[in-house]
Amino acid sequence: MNVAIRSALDVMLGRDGQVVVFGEDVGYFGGVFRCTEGLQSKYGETRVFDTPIAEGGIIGVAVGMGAYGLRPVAEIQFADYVYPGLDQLISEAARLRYRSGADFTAPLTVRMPAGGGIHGGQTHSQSPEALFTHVCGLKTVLPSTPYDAKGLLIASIEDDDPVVFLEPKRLYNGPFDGHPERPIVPWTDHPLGDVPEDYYSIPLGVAAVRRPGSDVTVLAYGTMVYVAEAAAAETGVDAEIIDLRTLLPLDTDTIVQSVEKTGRCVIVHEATRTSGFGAELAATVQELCFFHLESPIQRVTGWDTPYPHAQEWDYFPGPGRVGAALRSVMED
Amino acid sequence: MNVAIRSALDVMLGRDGQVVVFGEDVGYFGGVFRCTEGLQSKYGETRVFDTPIAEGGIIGVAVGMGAYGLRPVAEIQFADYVYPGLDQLISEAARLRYRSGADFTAPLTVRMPAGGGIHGGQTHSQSPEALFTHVCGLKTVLPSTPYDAKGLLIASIEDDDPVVFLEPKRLYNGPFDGHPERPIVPWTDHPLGDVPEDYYSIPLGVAAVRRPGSDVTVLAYGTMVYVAEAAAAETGVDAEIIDLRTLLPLDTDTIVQSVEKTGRCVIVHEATRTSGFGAELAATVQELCFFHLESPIQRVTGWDTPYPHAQEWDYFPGPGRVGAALRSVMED
Amino acid sequence: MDAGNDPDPPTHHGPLRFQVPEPSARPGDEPDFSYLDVPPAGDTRRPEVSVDPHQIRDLADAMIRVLDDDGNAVGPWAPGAELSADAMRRALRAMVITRAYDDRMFQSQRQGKTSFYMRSTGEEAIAVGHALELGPRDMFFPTYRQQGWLIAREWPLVDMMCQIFSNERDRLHGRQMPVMYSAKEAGFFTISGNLGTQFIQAVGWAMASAIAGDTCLAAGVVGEGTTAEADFHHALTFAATYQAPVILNVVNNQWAISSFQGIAGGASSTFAARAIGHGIPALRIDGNDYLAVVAGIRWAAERARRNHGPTLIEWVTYRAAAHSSSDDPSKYRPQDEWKAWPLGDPVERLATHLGQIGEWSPVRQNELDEEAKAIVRAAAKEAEGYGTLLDGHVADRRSLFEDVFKEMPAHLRRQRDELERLT
Amino acid sequence: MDAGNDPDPPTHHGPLRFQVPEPSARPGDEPDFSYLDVPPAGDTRRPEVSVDPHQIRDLADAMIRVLDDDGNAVGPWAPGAELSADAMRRALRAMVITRAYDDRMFQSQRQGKTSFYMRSTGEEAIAVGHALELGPRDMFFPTYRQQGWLIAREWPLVDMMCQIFSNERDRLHGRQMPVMYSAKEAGFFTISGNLGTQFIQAVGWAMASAIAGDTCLAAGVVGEGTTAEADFHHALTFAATYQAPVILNVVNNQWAISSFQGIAGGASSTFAARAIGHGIPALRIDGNDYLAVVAGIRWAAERARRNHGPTLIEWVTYRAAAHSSSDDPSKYRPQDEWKAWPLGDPVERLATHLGQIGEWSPVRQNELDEEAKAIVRAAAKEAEGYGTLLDGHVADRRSLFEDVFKEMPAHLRRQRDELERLT
Ligand SMILES: Cc1ncc(C[n+]2csc(CCOP(=O)(O)OP(=O)(O)O)c2C)c(N)n1
Ligand SMILES: Cc1ncc(C[n+]2csc(CCOP(=O)(O)OP(=O)(O)O)c2C)c(N)n1
Ligand SMILES: [Mg+2]
Ligand SMILES: [Mg+2]
Repeated sequence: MNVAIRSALDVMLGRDGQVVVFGEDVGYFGGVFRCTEGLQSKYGETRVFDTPIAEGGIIGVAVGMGAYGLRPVAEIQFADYVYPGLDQLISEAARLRYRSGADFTAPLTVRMPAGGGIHGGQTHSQSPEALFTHVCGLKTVLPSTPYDAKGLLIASIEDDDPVVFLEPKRLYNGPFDGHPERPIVPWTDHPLGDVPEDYYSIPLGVAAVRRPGSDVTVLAYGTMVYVAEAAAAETGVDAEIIDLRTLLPLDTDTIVQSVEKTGRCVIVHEATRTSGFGAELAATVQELCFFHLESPIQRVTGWDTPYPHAQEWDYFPGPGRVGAALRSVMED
Repeated sequence: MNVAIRSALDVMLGRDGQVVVFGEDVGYFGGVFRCTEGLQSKYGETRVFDTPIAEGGIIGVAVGMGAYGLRPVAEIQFADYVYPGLDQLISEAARLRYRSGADFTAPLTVRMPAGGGIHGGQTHSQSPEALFTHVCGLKTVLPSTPYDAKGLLIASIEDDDPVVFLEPKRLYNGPFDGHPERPIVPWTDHPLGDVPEDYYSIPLGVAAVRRPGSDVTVLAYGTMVYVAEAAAAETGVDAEIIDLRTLLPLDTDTIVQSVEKTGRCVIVHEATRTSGFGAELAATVQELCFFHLESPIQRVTGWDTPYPHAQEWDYFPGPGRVGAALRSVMED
Repeated sequence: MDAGNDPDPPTHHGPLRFQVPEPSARPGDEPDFSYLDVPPAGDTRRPEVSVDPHQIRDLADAMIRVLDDDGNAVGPWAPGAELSADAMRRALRAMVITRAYDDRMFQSQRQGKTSFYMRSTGEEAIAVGHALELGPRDMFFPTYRQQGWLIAREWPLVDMMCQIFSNERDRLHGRQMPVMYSAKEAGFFTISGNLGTQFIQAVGWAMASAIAGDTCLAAGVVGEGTTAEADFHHALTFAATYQAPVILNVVNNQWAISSFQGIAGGASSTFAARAIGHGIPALRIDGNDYLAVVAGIRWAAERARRNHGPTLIEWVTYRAAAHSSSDDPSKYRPQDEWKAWPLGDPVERLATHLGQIGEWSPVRQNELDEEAKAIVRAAAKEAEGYGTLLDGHVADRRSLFEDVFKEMPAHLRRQRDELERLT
Repeated sequence: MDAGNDPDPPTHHGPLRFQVPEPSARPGDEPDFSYLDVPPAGDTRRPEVSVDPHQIRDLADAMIRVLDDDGNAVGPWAPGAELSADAMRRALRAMVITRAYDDRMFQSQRQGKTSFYMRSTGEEAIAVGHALELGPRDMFFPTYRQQGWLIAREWPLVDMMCQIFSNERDRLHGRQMPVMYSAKEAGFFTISGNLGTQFIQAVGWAMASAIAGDTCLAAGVVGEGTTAEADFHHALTFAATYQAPVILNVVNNQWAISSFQGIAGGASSTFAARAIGHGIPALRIDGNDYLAVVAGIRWAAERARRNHGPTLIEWVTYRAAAHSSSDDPSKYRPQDEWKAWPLGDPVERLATHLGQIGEWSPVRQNELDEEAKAIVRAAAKEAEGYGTLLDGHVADRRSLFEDVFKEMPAHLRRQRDELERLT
């Protein structure tokens, strides 16, 4: 998926002279996950450059650049390190248009690798997406395939509002069969790894049905889409798997249509459970589909603990846990 | 309520030599809401002092002090200004015990006024409680009466883990009949304003039933408890109103017991709706009480916009909106 | 475990002591500004704008002053003929109107016509100087105490007041608190309620201008209390690394609500000195001396435009009024401290200078004062005609949902409709 | 709107230029350290510990060095008899074991026995010096590159390795990444993966010590890259305001992953100079010169204990190894840059000095090297016996739910039980 990300940045740097790309180690070196490799030598260090290690500063200058008229694409090295930059995101980027009566806007994209699966321990594995979705004025995107990653990143950069773009780092270097403990294989030759070189975009706010089914609706995003696929295959439950792709704005139409059909719903995410985005999903689904629901909506999520290092697979919600939920929701 | 807060601080400064109180303008001046008035002259500036304007620094030194063995009580002048301090709360205070195998702990209390109702506009009105509840390792408390405020604050200071203590600023200077547009009257002579001078504590994690009822369960906290009371009185719906008091850990027993009885649930908070704490409450209630529910759980919340200045009462979820929800949930 | 380290730290040092800085005077005390070293006007050298910052570290502890006690412009920083009498009168007029505006709006707050107000009394020269010295395409990233910029740029007073009154003509639709203006056309960035955030944004804007090969610079402002915030540090770091064309202003008005400047670290060094640590040139300037204000801005702007990078300026001034309409300074500082302030009043000092060079008189000053009041009175009358908080003629509540995003997403449309349905 | 301001900024200045600092050499280039001014050993004056920080601003640009090229201790900072040959041999031994430990653990990572490792090669003197010079009740707030402290304090190597291998004896139950130690009994604060957070915590700890009237001080460490983070600024601000008894260390090892120190602002000023802006004394010290390390720490510790407040020290050193086991420095810097590093290797330089004073010999050094390897080998063998990531003998998964809070709340008990029920 990092190749797709790089291609999106490449395309946008080429198409739009206002696009600038920066962050810690993204310039000469090309990023710790190689998402910006080769871009500085292609576009020069006026367009692609290293920054000091200060996430608040990175997002702060991005807001200023956006106000000037550029389209900044900032990288936060790991989503776990976004917190020093939250004030600029929450208090500034998200509110600039509103508080200035559209005098000033913040058309920035803040990219960050999220999620576990690389033995990164508690500070290289977090999934803070729920925090962003609580902030009005931010859009939140989290792709699950290289094709989507490129198309959604291009749409995010073109969007005139601030977008938080989370990249499931477990998918950077290879596809994922839902079993995190299995070794990583490269994207090469994998059908989903095939990404067109040219410009294309995927609209924000539209979910994708990854697997049609009639028993139960599974709402997932990022790595969890693959876990859900594995769980459906392994349990034989005919799950309809919806990859949300954009968390905010949320594609409630697709969700409601599916739940009205299946009458059951399982929500899966890696983030801690309490007040995770699954809470919003569950609340919304029961609001909109209450009279179609045949059993309680279940959430399968990371535990309410920091992400451990050694027991990573006990934390990561794998096909076992999701499968158990599918079965249980069918029994209820 | 500010008098009750002050009394709690006074009691704890007197009882425990390890307690220190600090923040912007809290020393000589006694805090912009007067919560620390007179404490510096009573306990000296080694125990009660002003800090530089740096919320990250304030929480950062509190973590260090806690690790040393003090019991710091830090004030953030408005909850809207906590974001620069989030990294120290989320990445540090909340994880210190865990990541060090209990070698080091962070027994700090971070107090902050929250909520609207004082014409403070978007930067003096926010209710960010949901963010804290998503962070494992933090406790989140939000009282609704002076008596509770004192007892819960004492319990928070005595707690050996970090506690975020949100104070509904609309209640600082007077009781509230649920109608925010009515003028503020002082707590004097109001029965709830009567707070014992001495030490007492109220355990964290225990909700209070403010009004028993049989039609519908209302989950609320802070100012919204009064709004719910007004709505119940004005609509005649026999609502059981639960004041959560502590959001994390959450008193699910009290909630489940009530919803199993009423079969209906309305959740009320001032914070923006999407991914607000109401989402977690709705998700939990439908998980635990699904087969008792007769209608969808409804959320009445702040809109998903910044808190406006002039149209404050169009934003604040007042008795009108809550009453409408009570009626509608009874009709479903 | 300690493997034979020295035992406990030698106790002959005795216990440590917790030290909290204290202001020189509290309510009831005589005002005492002896902590402030005020050099004679004209005493501080003026380096070339291309100077190596390491060569002018001493300027961080000096104070650039041009106007002497008699109102003469002296020394190397005196702008000379480059600042015409007309330009000075224009500045004076802007300052006087700003003061009249502040007084009137403060009164309006007391009358309940608005919820909140913040005056800039005593600090007008700094904002006015920036407004008149920077170019029309430069961008100013202000705090809530730079209304002087808008007035100097002749932004309509009625517009400003409609925001103060949150009425139907409020350009920001009642969303913002009073005083939190936004005026892109006037080069005035939207004010944030969160302290300091604009400082690093100013640097980002300036970086963008350099990236675009443009010629515009940015100027950011923070109060001395706000220098403790992270974004102050971010601004200095990024400005130094990329040599951004930005002027970083610290308005040291001695107070941050109830905290004196020592709480922000002003007791152990000047705020100008913060720049030294980043290799940024630091100027420390008498902020109540309009000619010094102009000279400092010109120096820093010229340096930035010539690609020599950022400058940090500490403006030494005094917050004469309360912090805001919610504040009562008599609770924490001597009532009459402002009268003892050694750098005087910027309005009086500029008027005296103009008088000294034969371009002004007490009579004209009196006329100007009256005219300013009349202008403000007329504007207020018009603005109040569009409504105030008192009569509830506030902006349409539907606007609540606009501008959250460029296009309103479905969930906001639903929420807007829900609000519509409520009576 | 602009009310007659000067028109567009004078275009004779030409367009602005965006400036990004560049390192002196990239892969393929000759290493080039000409940017580093290395004064002769003994050249820098040693002020009294009670000195007014304003009087020693020049030290921020100097470099305190004690050992000359021949290994003689010269100049005013030479510790003299206060640093015995035994003490130096103990330091040397700790450094040599640290290096052997790093090499072995790095190999273990390559063998898949652990997921991750970070070496401190070339910087050992700084952590070891702190461990041996500070008191047993002082608290050290380290980064991930100060394992030398634990080794100097004789914290059990097997314990450290059990954490590296995340096995059942890991004191942190597999929760933390390898290298993120916590050892309260050894005065070693729990390492954070988030850069810089410990710096302001060190200040808070020191403030607490002063509040309590205790005698202990704190020492915090950040890398030069991390000085850009907010908590660096917070630390300086709070330390200056309350004159906290803290040593603020910046380890300038020239690199932050792939970014050279200029990206953190090191091209326009030294990192020591950051202190000047806060009125904190700044020392800049040759971090590969053990005697200078000791001298600097003693000076700062003495100053703090005497209630004269904080000191910031920039340690000039070089990160000889890769940033971490995930990093490949040949992608961004000359392969052999370490060999050209003008301040040499701290181990060799201390050994040479000891030799020079007749307290050491190449033979003894050889023996020490072998002994260190043997000690590390034996410890590794024992630790591996308790399991490694390879064999999956990791800490009990139930421990996942412990220590989130002091007492496990109901929702965590439920989640623990759910995990239990999964096979
Ligand atoms: C992040 C943040 N923290 C706290 C506040 C509350 N606050 C508003 S103004 C102020 C004092 C600012 O002092 P200073 O920077 O000196 O500016 P001045 O008011 O003197 O112009 C404080 C603490 C805020 N608005 N934002
Ligand atoms: C807040 C935060 N941002 C980014 C990172 C990723 N990161 C880890 S180490 C590092 C470089 C640090 O460089 P420096 O401070 O010079 O220390 P050194 O590694 O050289 O010892 C970075 C960017 C992090 N751990 N935390
Ligand atoms: Mg101030
Ligand atoms: Mg480094």
